[in-house]
Amino acid sequence: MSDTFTTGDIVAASCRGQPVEGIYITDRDGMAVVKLGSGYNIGVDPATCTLVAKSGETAVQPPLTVEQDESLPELAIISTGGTIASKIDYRTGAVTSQFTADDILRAIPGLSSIGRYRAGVLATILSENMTPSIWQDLARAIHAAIRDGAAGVLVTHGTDTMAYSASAVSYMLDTPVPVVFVGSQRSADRPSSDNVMNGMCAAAAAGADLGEIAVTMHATTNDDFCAVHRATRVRKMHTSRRDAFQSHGMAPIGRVDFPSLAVHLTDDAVRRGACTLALHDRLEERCGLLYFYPGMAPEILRAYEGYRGLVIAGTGLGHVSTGCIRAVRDLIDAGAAVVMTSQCLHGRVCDRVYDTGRDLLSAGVIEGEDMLPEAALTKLMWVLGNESDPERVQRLMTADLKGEIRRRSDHGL
Amino acid sequence: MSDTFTTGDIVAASCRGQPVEGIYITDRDGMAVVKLGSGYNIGVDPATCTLVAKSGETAVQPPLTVEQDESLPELAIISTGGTIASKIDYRTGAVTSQFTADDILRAIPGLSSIGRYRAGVLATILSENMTPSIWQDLARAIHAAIRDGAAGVLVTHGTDTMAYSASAVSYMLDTPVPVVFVGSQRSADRPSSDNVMNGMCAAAAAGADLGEIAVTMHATTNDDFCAVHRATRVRKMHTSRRDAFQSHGMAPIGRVDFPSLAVHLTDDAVRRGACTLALHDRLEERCGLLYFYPGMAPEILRAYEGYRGLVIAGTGLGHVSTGCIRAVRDLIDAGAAVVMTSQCLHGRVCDRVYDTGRDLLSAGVIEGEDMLPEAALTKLMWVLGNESDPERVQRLMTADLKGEIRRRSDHGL
Amino acid sequence: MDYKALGLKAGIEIHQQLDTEEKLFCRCPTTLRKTGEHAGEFFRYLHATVSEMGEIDRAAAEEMMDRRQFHYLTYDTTCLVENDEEPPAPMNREALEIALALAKIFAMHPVEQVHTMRKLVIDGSNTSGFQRTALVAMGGILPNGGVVETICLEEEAAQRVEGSTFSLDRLGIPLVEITTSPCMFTPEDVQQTAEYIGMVLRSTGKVKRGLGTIRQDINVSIAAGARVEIKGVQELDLIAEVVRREAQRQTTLLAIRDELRARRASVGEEVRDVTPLFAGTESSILKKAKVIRAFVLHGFAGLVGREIQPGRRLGSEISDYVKKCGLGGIFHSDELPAYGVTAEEVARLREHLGAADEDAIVIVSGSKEKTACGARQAQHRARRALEGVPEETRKMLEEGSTSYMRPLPGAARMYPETDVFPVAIPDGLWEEIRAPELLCDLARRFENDLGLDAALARQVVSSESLPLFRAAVDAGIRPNLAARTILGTLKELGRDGVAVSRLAPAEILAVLRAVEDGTVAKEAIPEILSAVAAGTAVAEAVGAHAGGMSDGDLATLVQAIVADRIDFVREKGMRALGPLMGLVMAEARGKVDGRKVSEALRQEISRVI
Amino acid sequence: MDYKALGLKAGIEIHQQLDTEEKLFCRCPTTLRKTGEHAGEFFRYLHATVSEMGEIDRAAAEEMMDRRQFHYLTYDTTCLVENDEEPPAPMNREALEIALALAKIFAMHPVEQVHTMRKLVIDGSNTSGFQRTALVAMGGILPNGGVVETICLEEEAAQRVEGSTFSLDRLGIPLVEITTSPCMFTPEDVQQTAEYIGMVLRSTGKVKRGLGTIRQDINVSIAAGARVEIKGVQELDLIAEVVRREAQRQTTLLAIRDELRARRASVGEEVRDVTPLFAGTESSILKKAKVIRAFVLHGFAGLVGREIQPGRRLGSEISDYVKKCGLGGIFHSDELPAYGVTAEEVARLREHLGAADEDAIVIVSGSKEKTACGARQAQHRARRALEGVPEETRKMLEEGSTSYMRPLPGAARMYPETDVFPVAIPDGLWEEIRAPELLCDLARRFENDLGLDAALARQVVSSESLPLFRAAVDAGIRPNLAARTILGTLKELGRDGVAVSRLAPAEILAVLRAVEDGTVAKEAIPEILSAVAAGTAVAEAVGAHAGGMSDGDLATLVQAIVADRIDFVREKGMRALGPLMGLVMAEARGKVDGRKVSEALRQEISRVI
Repeated sequence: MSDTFTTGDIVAASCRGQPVEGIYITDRDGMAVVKLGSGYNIGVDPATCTLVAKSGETAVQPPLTVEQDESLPELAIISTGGTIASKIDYRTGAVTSQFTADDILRAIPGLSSIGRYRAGVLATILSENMTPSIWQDLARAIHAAIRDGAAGVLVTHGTDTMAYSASAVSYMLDTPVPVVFVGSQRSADRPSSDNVMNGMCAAAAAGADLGEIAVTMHATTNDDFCAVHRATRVRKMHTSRRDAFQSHGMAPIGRVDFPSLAVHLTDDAVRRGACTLALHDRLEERCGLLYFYPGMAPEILRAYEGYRGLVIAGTGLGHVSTGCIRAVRDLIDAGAAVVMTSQCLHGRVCDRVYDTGRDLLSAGVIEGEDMLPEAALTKLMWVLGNESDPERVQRLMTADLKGEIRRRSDHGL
Repeated sequence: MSDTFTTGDIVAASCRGQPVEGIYITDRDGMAVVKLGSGYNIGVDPATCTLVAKSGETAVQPPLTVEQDESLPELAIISTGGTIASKIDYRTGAVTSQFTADDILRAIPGLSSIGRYRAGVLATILSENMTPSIWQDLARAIHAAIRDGAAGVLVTHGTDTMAYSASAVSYMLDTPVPVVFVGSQRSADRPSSDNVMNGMCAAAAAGADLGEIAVTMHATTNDDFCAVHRATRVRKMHTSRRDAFQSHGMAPIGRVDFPSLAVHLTDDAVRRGACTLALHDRLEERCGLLYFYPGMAPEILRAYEGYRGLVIAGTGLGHVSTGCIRAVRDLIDAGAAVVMTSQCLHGRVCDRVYDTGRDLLSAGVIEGEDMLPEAALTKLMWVLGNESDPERVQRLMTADLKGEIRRRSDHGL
Repeated sequence: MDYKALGLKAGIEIHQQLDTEEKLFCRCPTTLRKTGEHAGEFFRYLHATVSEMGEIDRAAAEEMMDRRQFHYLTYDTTCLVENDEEPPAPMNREALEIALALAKIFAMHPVEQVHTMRKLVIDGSNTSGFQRTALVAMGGILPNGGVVETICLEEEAAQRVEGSTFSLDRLGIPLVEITTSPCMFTPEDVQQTAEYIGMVLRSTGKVKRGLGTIRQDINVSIAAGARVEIKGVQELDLIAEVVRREAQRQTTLLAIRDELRARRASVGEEVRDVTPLFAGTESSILKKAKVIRAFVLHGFAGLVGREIQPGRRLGSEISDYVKKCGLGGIFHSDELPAYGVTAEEVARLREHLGAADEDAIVIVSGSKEKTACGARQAQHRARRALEGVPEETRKMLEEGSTSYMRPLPGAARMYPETDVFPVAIPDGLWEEIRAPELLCDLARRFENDLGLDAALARQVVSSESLPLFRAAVDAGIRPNLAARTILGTLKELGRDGVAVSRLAPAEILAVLRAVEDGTVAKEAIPEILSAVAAGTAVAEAVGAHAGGMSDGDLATLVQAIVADRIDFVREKGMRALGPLMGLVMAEARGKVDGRKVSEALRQEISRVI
Repeated sequence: MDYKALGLKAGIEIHQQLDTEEKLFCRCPTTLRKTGEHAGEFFRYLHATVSEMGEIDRAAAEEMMDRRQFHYLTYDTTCLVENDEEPPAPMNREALEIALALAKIFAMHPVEQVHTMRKLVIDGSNTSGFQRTALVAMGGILPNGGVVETICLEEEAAQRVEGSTFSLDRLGIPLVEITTSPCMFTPEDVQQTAEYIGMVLRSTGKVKRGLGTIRQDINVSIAAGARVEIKGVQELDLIAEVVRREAQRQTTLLAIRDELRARRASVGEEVRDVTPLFAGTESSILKKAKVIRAFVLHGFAGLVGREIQPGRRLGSEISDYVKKCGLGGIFHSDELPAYGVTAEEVARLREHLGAADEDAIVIVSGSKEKTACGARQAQHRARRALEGVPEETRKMLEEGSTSYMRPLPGAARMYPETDVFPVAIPDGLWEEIRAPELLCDLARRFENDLGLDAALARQVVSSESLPLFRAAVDAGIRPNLAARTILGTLKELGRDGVAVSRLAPAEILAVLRAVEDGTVAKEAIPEILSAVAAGTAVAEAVGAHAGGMSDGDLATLVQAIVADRIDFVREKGMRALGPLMGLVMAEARGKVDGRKVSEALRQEISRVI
């Protein structure tokens, strides 16, 4: 931003000698961005800009409170920075994320027929900047909302790491009501955004007969229905498509049709009230996730010295090279819990079949069964946050706590 | 193995007081394994074992040369340790991998109707122990086989890292004939092994009108047809299923029906003779692949100090946390090429959309387009093995060399 | 009409598809496809986004009144960007350079840094709900002194297949939008300007040709009227007529307004459910309606039915508004009894609503929700009749009249396309851009340098085959032969059902070269080209018509024919040439040039007489 | 027959499915499913693996003669392990402990470390092509002095649905295999031993019940005969008969051998294509055959048709071998003319083949490949008739005869299952294992301690409802009431169409407890249980039959009935009790115990007379 002008100032400038006048937006990469009367932005030489008029008063958002229907169930919306609602200021072209219940209801009017809402902002970050400590805050905030009477909780979240966060919260929180993570793959400032459908379907799921942590996102490229995924079994499988989120090792636990908002849960879905509200919010942050590749130097593993836990995404049934096994053994001998998962993502780890696997087992590696590497990482953080005895750590890591492990591989690829 | 006995010796032993006699197999974990007359193995206390008779002469494999049909095309089989053929010695129960052309033809008799074969053993390792230098040897061996007249090359390979090896060879070798990687997900010593069908379909592909590096494996759980995948677009997506190999970002380039062995290639498949044989076998081994996760300590990136290249599997469109960007910048400033791919595996990296992405771009990160992280790693090794100018490295990494990048995302999830 | 007195002002926006290799923001080809070739289909809803006033833009809101699913057809030539499933690629440089070349022709100022914007469009024609557009250059001039305000680079919208189904092949094809100021004052001015700009566009050699590839939007107002934007005028010849009719329309609407004011007319507030009144109606439309509503337009009698443009009445304007609710239109009392509604029913309705003779009545029928919406819309438009001419976006109907499309967008609904980086246009690049030779100049040059006559030269330069013509001339083909073959022969063959589109430029050149080499006669061109179009190789087709008639063979043939009819020849002398010509040509057609035959015959006759 | 003189020796292998929570090498339930419930289907081929001799095992090779696709049905209760798509899980501890408990009963020696082996089975019944099996214990004894050689733990094979389609629900259910030495010398010995072992298995309370859950294989030989293994004898009652018939079969085959040798019989080498001879045949089988082949059995006439077991001839044995080629069987001259083959055709065939009267002829018909295979197989079996009894695996037919299945496996085709770690059986574990009380002992105890009569006690302990009975007794229900309800009432209700399988044990116990509490009469049990099976809650069903007839109500009813018929009562005195009983019970049935009614009636009659 320029020192001289503020966004909204009217400036005159020269564009290759052609005089122009417009609203000053910002300075970026050595150019001044000016919005012309036609609405177009252009970049001009900042040196040619002169002030015509200081920014006028910005039209103040009318405190138009959206009516909420008190007969509907109370749902909490906790925002972490994923934009389920945004506002465009056409005067300057700026897009801002919106977080209050009013803002969200204004952006997705359909929500008001599903529930009444209390909204809170926990964080306003890009989801790649999530950390274990924010996960803890999130678990606490959800816990508080349920304790205070929410019949369901919506967590709006950037899609990049939504699956990590949802699985982390799964371990920390026993919930009798639905806790539904939702985001959008196409930004909320576009008419085609998936935010409306995802938001409404997620709210419907949050009001449904569900009692676990879930992720609700588009199931197909159509605006036809959302899938409800178990938090510990879902993974983002496409950089940009609406239907990026996919369950692994099991079918989604439900679907929500759009626009009817009919919720269909499978027999696998944990039902409302099956669990008593409880918070176990300790996490061990000194845990890592390592993706093995052929030729990996054993030294890379040394970067995790001092860690209490390491999840390896090995090849195939759960392997690393013979050369790396020594380094793995060193980490274990130094007290770390090392859990093997597979970079195949689908299927079960089995280190009994091949030599390197057997060597890993004898080094003390814990087989991660059919856990997703990401769900294994957040689980390891949680287990090590609550338990230090290696045998009990092993037992917890190989037990099914929140659906992250299935004893039987009964689902297709 | 015991100091006292050799495999095949007849020993007497006591099993909880019950006298038993059988063939001594081995000592393992403090127990002597003995094979009884009924064929069952049991573990007994080695201290109770006494020799009855030394191992008799082992039945010598008759040098039964399998007839090859000289009118069929000559195919080369290069074995790297994946067992496409194995032999069981029922006397001792031992299973041994087989590598000669005779052995392979005896195990998969159907091959003899597809071609005549020359077989060579390049390595006998578990595929997780593959290294860039073995990839180089492999590229050279394939090159030599084609130069010497092979109409197609079969590479038998363990499935764990087959996709890495196939992509590495893709960059090193321009081939006018099919080079088909094949393996089996279920071991060759079982009647249900996928080795027979995979081997025959791969041989059919190696004799077909194809002119690129491919992976041929089961397409479904049925024994109905194999998919022919482009080497740079395939990934092992299940730890144990037959149909673990799946193309990403494009449909398979062909299929081979079983048992008819009819080969169907798509328009995408490069045809035989489209390319002149050439070998460019330099690789830079100091390259790594890093899987980002939320909360990752920037110090982990320091493990790659001194590396010439690093592929990051970032989140979503290609992100790491703001905290890690500094460490990425340091690597780049120290001369490393850093390429961004996505842990979503599907879809295209686009670092223009979000702030962390833009910061990565300004730090000098190269967008990996829609490359698989694994194919990007082997490509980076090859590019840095042949080029050091950063701008030319960037240009090569963002150009489509062997089908690893598609300019248009025209394929479903 | 005296347009000067009326205060007519008009400007145009010309949208021209560019013939680039790839689309503007993705790497798909710019190929149009047949819908039958579609590879997939998906559907979406679009949601109007909230503006800074907490309100949804009226134009956007109106599009959404009838909530619709939009269906899209995909092709093997489209990708995730068209599907709104992947961020856009960087702006296509080829398209940008074409826009800059145009800017150079109009002596414009290119912006220093091009910013791509999103313009909201929620009629379904853009999967994203917006159109990407970027201002490239400003401030140009036209030879007639008019002003080219801006050149923008935009992405083309998806083509509507039918209803709410769109085809994604067209979405994303680069468009240049050339906007003039309202610097034209007669209908003819507008048409000539459009013609000129069209010629300039074609001069780049990089624009798509054919129906729908260029579209003119026309802004028209008269002094006391209002700005009306008429969309989608595809036929150049109709432009002047459209302007004329709009001037007429605005004039009439103002006259109606004055009359209404004089009558102290007003729009009845109350909308009544009159369904029971039509219990036994014979009107097929009213019979199937769930609900029938009506309201009174006090003092409107006779004016609702007044013609304001050929085939258009104030009633049509009201109908247009009602259609936005998903209804078919209205009935109004100026047109009743008709359509099965009896005089008796009208009388009963008048009585029921307490309508006087000078009042008009509007009837809407359909579902409960849609009729409520429709009545509101009808009242809205009727009220505006009291004010004069509404500012509107309208679409052209056949013949040049127009119908209502949507309100004029208020302020431009634009905000930055953050997924596309701004593109700098450094001085170096701008200097490197060369303006192409204008086709009008080129025609003059062809006339002067190549000896084409003026009409043929104009025809050549405006033809899609201009590149082929130039290649032919470069290859040493005589310009007239090239022009006549390319413009004449091919067209005629096409008319006769020959698949001329299958002929590759190289094949046509090879045939022409064979003529110039003397291998075949130019008379053989149609037959050779027909054979080639049918799949025969050029060499073979040429071979079939060459060598069959060497000079010696021709001489022998001529001698034989003359000898056979020697008495006749001796009798008629040189006048025998005509009749004998026919006999010789029957044998020699396509094998030897007619002039050569005529010459050989002349010599033989001379020799024998 | 004098089995001692014949040198009969027999041993048995008993395969018993265990009723564990999960399967032996995966975590799926051991539930059998209806095929209609299958969730998916896939198909595979199996390939015989090369043995150390570079040859494929003869048994395996024969299975593959007719190359087949195997189809498998999957369920929501099966997983990737059954699909042969995931390595096996560790061995099921529950199953191992049941096997060890059995070992304890038979006083066996458990192995110190159990190794899981793969046994090749390529008939399609195992998706992997092998069966996992592990030797758990050795060297046990039977009360009759026989020897239990081994106990193995195996996985059950998939159930054949039809043809080459298998159902995966059964695959992987744990089986114990108990193998005796050939320590039995009469058919009755074998049957009694099987009965005893069956009782021991049921004593664990952890075995599956019902048809197919237990299968006996019987090894039989006579002195000059050969070991024959008869598979899949499921009915205990047939065991002795099977042994008898096999002894008869071997005896007859030896007699045929002697006769053949006496005749210097031999098998003709040459197989002739005799298709043309049957050009106009009326035989529907031969008519549709592409190829008909025949060969001569010199000196076999009359012997091919000799019966060797009820319904079985040497010709049947030859047919069995031929069926392995995918053919339906053979025709042989001992049975012709028949099946549409005329005497004339037979004569022509004899002449064509040069067969003498003492020779037999075998005919095979079908495709070219299959008839070639079939003729080879038929010759093979005929040659073995000259040697006596072939060692074979045979399968039982209805009634107890047998047919050929495959050769006896040579050496056991076993090699280690490397995906399953060996399991140690430390002394501590072995000591902790307790042998269950044998059912025969339990029956005696029920007789002595609970006062059940001997037959009922035996019936109780052999019933699947034994756990329910024990729970009832533990809950204080009178043993006789419990036993009669559980074994009698429920069975009768089931026979009457009541859905007794829907009754939960807890519900039955609750009803019995209500009887013991005096809340309802035991006569009400059938009606209450019927109501509960139909969906009524137990409390409600009990309520409907309880309280309706308190002692007071009963007294009132009895008084009223007696008062109404006071003359009759006074006339008959106590003999009126019988007739009146019927009247009272018509009102009180199911509401009050009959004895109570009788007592109340007796008192009332006493009172009034």
